[in-house]
Amino acid sequence: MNLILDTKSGFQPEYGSQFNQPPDAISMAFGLLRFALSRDYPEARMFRTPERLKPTYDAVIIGAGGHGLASAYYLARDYGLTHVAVLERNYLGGGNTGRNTTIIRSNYLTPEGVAFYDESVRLFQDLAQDFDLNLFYSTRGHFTLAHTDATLRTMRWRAEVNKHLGVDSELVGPEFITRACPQIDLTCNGHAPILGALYHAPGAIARHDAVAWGYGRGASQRGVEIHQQTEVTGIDVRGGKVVGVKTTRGYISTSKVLCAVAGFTPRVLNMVDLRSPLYIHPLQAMVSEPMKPWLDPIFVSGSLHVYVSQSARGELVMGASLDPYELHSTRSTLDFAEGLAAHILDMFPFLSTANVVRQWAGMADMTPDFAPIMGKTPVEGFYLDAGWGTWGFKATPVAGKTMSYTLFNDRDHDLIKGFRLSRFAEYELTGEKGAAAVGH
Amino acid sequence: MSSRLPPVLGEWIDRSQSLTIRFDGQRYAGHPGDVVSSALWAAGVRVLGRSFKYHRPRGILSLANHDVNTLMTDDAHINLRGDVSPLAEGMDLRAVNTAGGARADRRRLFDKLSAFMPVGFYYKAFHRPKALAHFWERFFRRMAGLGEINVDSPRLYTPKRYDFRDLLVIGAGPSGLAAGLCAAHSGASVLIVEENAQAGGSLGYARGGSDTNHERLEELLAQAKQLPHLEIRTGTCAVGYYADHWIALVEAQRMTTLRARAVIVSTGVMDQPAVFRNNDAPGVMFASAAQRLIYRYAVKPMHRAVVLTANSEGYEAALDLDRHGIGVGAVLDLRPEGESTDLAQRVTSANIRVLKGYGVSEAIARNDRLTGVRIFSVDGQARLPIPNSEVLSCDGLLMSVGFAPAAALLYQAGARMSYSEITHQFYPRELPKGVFAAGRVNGVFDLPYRLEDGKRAAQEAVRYLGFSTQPNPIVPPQRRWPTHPYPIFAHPDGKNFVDFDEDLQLKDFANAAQEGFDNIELMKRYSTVGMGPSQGKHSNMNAIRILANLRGETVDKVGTTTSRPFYHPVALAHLSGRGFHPVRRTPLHSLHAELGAAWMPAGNWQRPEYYARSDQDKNECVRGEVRAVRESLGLIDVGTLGKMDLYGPAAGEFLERVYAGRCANLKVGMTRYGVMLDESGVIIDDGVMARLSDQHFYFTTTTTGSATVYRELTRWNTLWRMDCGIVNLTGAFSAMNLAGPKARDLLAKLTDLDLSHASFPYLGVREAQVADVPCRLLRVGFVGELGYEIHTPAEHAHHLWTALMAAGNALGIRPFGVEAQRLLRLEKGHIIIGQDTDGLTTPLEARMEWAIKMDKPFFVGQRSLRIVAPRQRKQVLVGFTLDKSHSGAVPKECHLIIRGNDIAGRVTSIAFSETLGCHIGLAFIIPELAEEGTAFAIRADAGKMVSAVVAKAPFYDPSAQRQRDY
Amino acid sequence: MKIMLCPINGPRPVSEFVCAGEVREMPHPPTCSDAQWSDYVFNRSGVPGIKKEWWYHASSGVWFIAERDTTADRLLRTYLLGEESK
Amino acid sequence: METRRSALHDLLQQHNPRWSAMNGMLAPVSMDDRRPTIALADASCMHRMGVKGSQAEVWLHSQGIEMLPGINAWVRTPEGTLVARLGRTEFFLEDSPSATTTTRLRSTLRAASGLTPVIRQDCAIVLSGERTNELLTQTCSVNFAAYSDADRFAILTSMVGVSVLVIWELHTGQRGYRIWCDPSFAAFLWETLLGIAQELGGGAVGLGALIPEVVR
Repeated sequence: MNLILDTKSGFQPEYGSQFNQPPDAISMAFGLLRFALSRDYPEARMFRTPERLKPTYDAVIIGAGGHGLASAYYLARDYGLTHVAVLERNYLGGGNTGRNTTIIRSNYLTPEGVAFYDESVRLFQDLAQDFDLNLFYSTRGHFTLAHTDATLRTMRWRAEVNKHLGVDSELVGPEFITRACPQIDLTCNGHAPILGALYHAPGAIARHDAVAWGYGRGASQRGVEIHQQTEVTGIDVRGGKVVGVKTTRGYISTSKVLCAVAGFTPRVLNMVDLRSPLYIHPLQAMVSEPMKPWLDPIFVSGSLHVYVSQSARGELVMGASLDPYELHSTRSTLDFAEGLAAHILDMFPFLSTANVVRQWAGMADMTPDFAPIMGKTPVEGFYLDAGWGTWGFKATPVAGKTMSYTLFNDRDHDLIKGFRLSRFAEYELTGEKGAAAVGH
Repeated sequence: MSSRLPPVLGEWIDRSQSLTIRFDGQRYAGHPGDVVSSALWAAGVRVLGRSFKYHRPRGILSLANHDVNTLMTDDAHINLRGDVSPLAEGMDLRAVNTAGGARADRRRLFDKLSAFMPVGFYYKAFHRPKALAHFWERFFRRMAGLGEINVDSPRLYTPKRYDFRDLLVIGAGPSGLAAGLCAAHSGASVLIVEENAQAGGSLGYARGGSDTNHERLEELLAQAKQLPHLEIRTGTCAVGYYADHWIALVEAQRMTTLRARAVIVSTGVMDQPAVFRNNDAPGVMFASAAQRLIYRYAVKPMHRAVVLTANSEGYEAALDLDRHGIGVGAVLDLRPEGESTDLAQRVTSANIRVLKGYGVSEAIARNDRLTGVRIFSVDGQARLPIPNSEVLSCDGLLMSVGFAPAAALLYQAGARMSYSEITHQFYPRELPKGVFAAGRVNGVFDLPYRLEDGKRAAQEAVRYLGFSTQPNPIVPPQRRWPTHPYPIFAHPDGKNFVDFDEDLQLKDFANAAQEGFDNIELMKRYSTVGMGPSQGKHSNMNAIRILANLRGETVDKVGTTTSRPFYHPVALAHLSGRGFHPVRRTPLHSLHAELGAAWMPAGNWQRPEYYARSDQDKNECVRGEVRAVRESLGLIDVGTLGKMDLYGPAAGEFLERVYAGRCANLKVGMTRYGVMLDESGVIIDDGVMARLSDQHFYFTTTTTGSATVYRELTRWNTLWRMDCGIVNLTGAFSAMNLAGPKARDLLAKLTDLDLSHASFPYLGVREAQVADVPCRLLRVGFVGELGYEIHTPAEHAHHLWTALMAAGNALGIRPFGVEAQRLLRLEKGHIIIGQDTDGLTTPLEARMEWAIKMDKPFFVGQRSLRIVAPRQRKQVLVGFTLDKSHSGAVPKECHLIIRGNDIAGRVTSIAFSETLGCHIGLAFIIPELAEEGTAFAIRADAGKMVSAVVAKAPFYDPSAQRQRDY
Repeated sequence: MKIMLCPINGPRPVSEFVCAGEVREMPHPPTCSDAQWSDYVFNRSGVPGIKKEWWYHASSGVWFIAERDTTADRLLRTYLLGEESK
Repeated sequence: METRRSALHDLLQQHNPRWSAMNGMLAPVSMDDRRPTIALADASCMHRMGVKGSQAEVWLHSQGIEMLPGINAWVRTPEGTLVARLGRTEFFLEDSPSATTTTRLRSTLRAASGLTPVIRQDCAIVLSGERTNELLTQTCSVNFAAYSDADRFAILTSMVGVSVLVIWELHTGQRGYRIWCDPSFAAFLWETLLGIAQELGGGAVGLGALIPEVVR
């Protein structure tokens, strides 16, 4: 059998011209034309795969998920710090970056949260252009449904804080909801009538994988090394300072380490003898077969433990609340699918024959106050980007921005001061918990 | 012209009846027992659907739900699978995702544009200029998706059930049946599930031109009937394996969740396609699909066939065709050495031309139908296309070039699978406890061996289950490997499909790898291979081979993607079943209904918000209820409150630890308010504790807190082992609050208890008969009037309420609901946990220092309060009023307090008090503004600023005279 | 569904239970430092491994201790508090 | 004048049963004579009580309850009172229509160290008929079919999301189940079970149809 494709060329790191193209109108047409015209496939490798680790780097980022790659990207782009290695135990974007339900919003409850996520939403706007990669960023509008007057009060609270900080967010009544989605059963099958909702017009979805690839490509282009299948086995700390990282592919000396590994954070913290309030629970999701688009907005219901949106492929992407106990694996459970299905049908009874094709899970690193833990730590040179629970994807750009700043300047970025690790010992928790029944 | 064959031995169709359906508007006939695809194929329809991306015509490929070429929709189903959906009278089906039907789809021109749409093309464009991005987004959204929803289709409730067996056998093919029979003999209860309408698997359709397999199947089924412990459930698919042998079985009408003690997976294998140009042309199908058409549905798959094969199965299929009068132009055997078994002889003696070492370089189609195949000699270095190579004319091509195990459930169960470079197939290398594999999924192919392997698995299973002690048998290894290592032939003109769901061609994989997506998981995500509705059943194996080839690595090294539920898609209605939503009712529910209660949810309870009156709107009703309480008499059902008995010598000491206030010194016959904290010092609950005797306390919790408080208290006591016992009486006790100046007058009519202030003072508690039923009376003043909270066993509540209302009639008694109570308590400045506090509120911020006794040795939350006590409060809870003359926008709960440009707090409660003639409320506010008399601004709806003044709570009867010394 | 073993009521689907998290030793409030106390209140040993957890069988009100491998979700044993040795 | 009222009283009205006063409660003793494939009856009218704690067993002995069941099991006293042990140290007693044990015990029970009275207000449902197991497999994850008729287990589990206590015994030759639940969940449990039972050809019956004793 010698009828095998010749793909040698595919393995040389060569960079296509499209990277330095100006963002002009013809480029779209060209973008497709070049595929038809050129005999050989014109695309270059998105990220290089360096043969071996260098003995030393200016900074090491643990975790090639969205946050790690975004941090690497901004370190290189904004601070010119390119002698950086991103270490990934498995493959790029294979963790929660590729498992989440891609919801993007900024209608949080606390001023810290709102300011932070609002910056993220702002950054998302230009990402596709920065990357020259279509992220399928799609502004759909986001409804958080209120089935009780208590929830309604919380929704008003969020709306008022949001508006005060200039975030487009308002409390709306049932009729508004029906206009946005005539198909919804406002009584939720009689047992959880919808009294109103918090409406967040900028609420959006995007192609999660592409976000990681875009950051990865951007970082890689600028010289950052992404090492996949490279697991960190230890962190070398001397005199309270980071001096190196032990990996399955050898030792690296470095004075700065950024930990962006979501569900694996406690294991890494253990390597530097840090304790944290993080606890790991699985978060499950499932997806339907593609169907013709009908569901424009994103819906979240805390009482029904449901969130649902329709992807660009036409699939319904559905999720619920966290699993009820600690587990460090991504197994699926049937009771999750059963419960979620019942609640989806309470909202959309006509979906009875809609098929679920696949369910999956991620490991969510939760905090007691439902806010992340970011910034410097008691270990000099060890920077933490964790506590992303169920809301990490939407923070990808701003986490990259603020963590790159924090790592480069060895100073917590203003936007993340409220998320410092020490806030728990200081009894200075942020109050997101009040808002997040289902925190997506 | 119908391609229905004369009656075939063992056919599934019932020729005595005929059914009519419509497909894309055309009428067609079929029989009960047909699936949609078989009926349409019999009627000569060759284009059953259009492909997802390029809208290419598609016909039958697997006829086994291993592809979605035949995806259809009607008003009841969004994505119905023609290959496995039983024909039903009156079906009105349309091919999904077409403009004008499968045959005439106007979007078929997309096929011509395919050069512009390589793998991941949508990432490469349509995002610039930014202005146009939204247009393209909407365009793609329109193009996306398959079937259409019908908003009018009803919610389906299905009778989901649990089931239990010693042993579950998945798949009723030869090995599964052999396994089930063998295991059932041991006395174990055995269930065999089969996703097809009838048992037998390949025994039924892979006959190699003879009837012996069919006869063997009949035997096995006959034996099965004899075994009481053995059940065979057809039309039932095991779609997911979950922890502890918990398996989801999906039938037409319901899902069964089965708990087995052991599982045998005998799910067989799935035919895998050869990859060559136009391998998706209607008429190109798996050999097994053609055999299913013949033996299940008596349908002629084609009129003249060519067989492309690399195994005995292909030769058998050729003989099956030949036997039913279908001309076989040639058998193309990819193996240079050809077939070694006597099948070769049988095929040649049937005058079928056999070409060893030959393959198909491209399929040729005209008018969406296969007309011939271009063949070539696969050995040598030749690159396609090979000039003037031979074309064999045919209207059907059978592919039998190899198999992939249907191992999804094994993967989900945690089996370790390895790829064998000998068999060129993944096989279970290591199985989890209680899980066994048998037959072709286990890499065993020759029929006698498969039957043996079934028995072997059964014996291992019953041994594991403890029904037998015989040592596990050894099955002699067989020597036949029907799977071709690389049935993939690059053609420069492409259109050689690997994933039929997603329209992925061979070059797409090379391109994805070239872009760096050369890890199987990355390739899956970038190319979307295996992510279509058939979840890679026909595409993953080839995708892995291609990637291994590109990387120059072994298939084993490349590995597989994770297999997740579901094996076949499951309808939401099957998953949800009946969807139980437990709700609670107080024993007074029907009485409230009769009184016109407007209901509001409180946790899983329903409570009267107020009692509607035909002549009044809500506000009037509420005001009326308030007035009744203030001026004469009101009665409210507070039975949803948590209620606990606490007995024992250590009861008082126990409460000291769980409440922040003092408890142990509470006098018998008295009550006291208590607040409960969590370990971080945050308020989690409050209630009233009453001491009924030295060793007996009775206390209440919030409605929503009852279950969690009881749970947490019992946990504490499990830990502390104090000499006391807690009983949760929340449902067992009813409670109603009789409040108002005339409360005592009414009560006096119904009880002999001395109600005089002297003998039953404010905050007292008494046990007495009221209206002839035993009651606990708590003289509390939550609503600020003379009041008695009367608690009685649930079964007496109906009688008691009725008696109170009857006796109260003359005194102007009126039932009042939650809304009135909220106002009444607000006038008294009482907080509601969860409304006037949030997830981080300490009693210090709530200004409840009076309710916590820091000098106690210990209470839950105390140590944390010590830490935060010295600190400056961020916010404190204060009362406030609006000017009596205030008109216009009225702030609502959770509107913000604004100072300058900053948030300085928020309103937690607000209402208009008729009694006081102004709006009153509670708010969290920064300490700088907390001083009594300080004016501050609230931002109401539409940004209207409203000024308010910090005022002292309680607003009404501050000295509590009305409730105290009445 | 996952099976949890109640020492009193036997094996039941995990949905009948409530998990109240890891068993943690409370430091002595009067003598411990603020840091020790806040560590007890907020911090968790989030690292996977075999953990002792509080579990509650809701239908019967039984509290018990489960030793569970939080990586494989494998149950090692369950017992009533104080009956570990039995 | 009956001061007790079943949590199912209003739901039973629609079956217009023949009410008859039992233990101060109106009980639906008969409805119609048909014997459905699954029969549900309200048995809340019986007197019941509970006691728990380390001394509960001793106390019951002292009150003349000789033979006590093992953990999560039950017995019937000679006078017909059902005695179930819930877990190790909690006891649930329910009188048969004729017995008066619980009335007597309630009057003498005083809380003490290790002795905690438990006020029981459960709703009691009796379930019988040849298709009963089909109803149970749709509503409860416990495999009741795996137990023999002779087993005297008392099972605390969840049925359609409601916490219940379940036992079974032979009623007129056929296995009948008794289900107790918190009265606030009674209406939901009854309506759900009855709804499914009706799909399976079952329905509500008078208590007398399942426990003839009550009509004697």
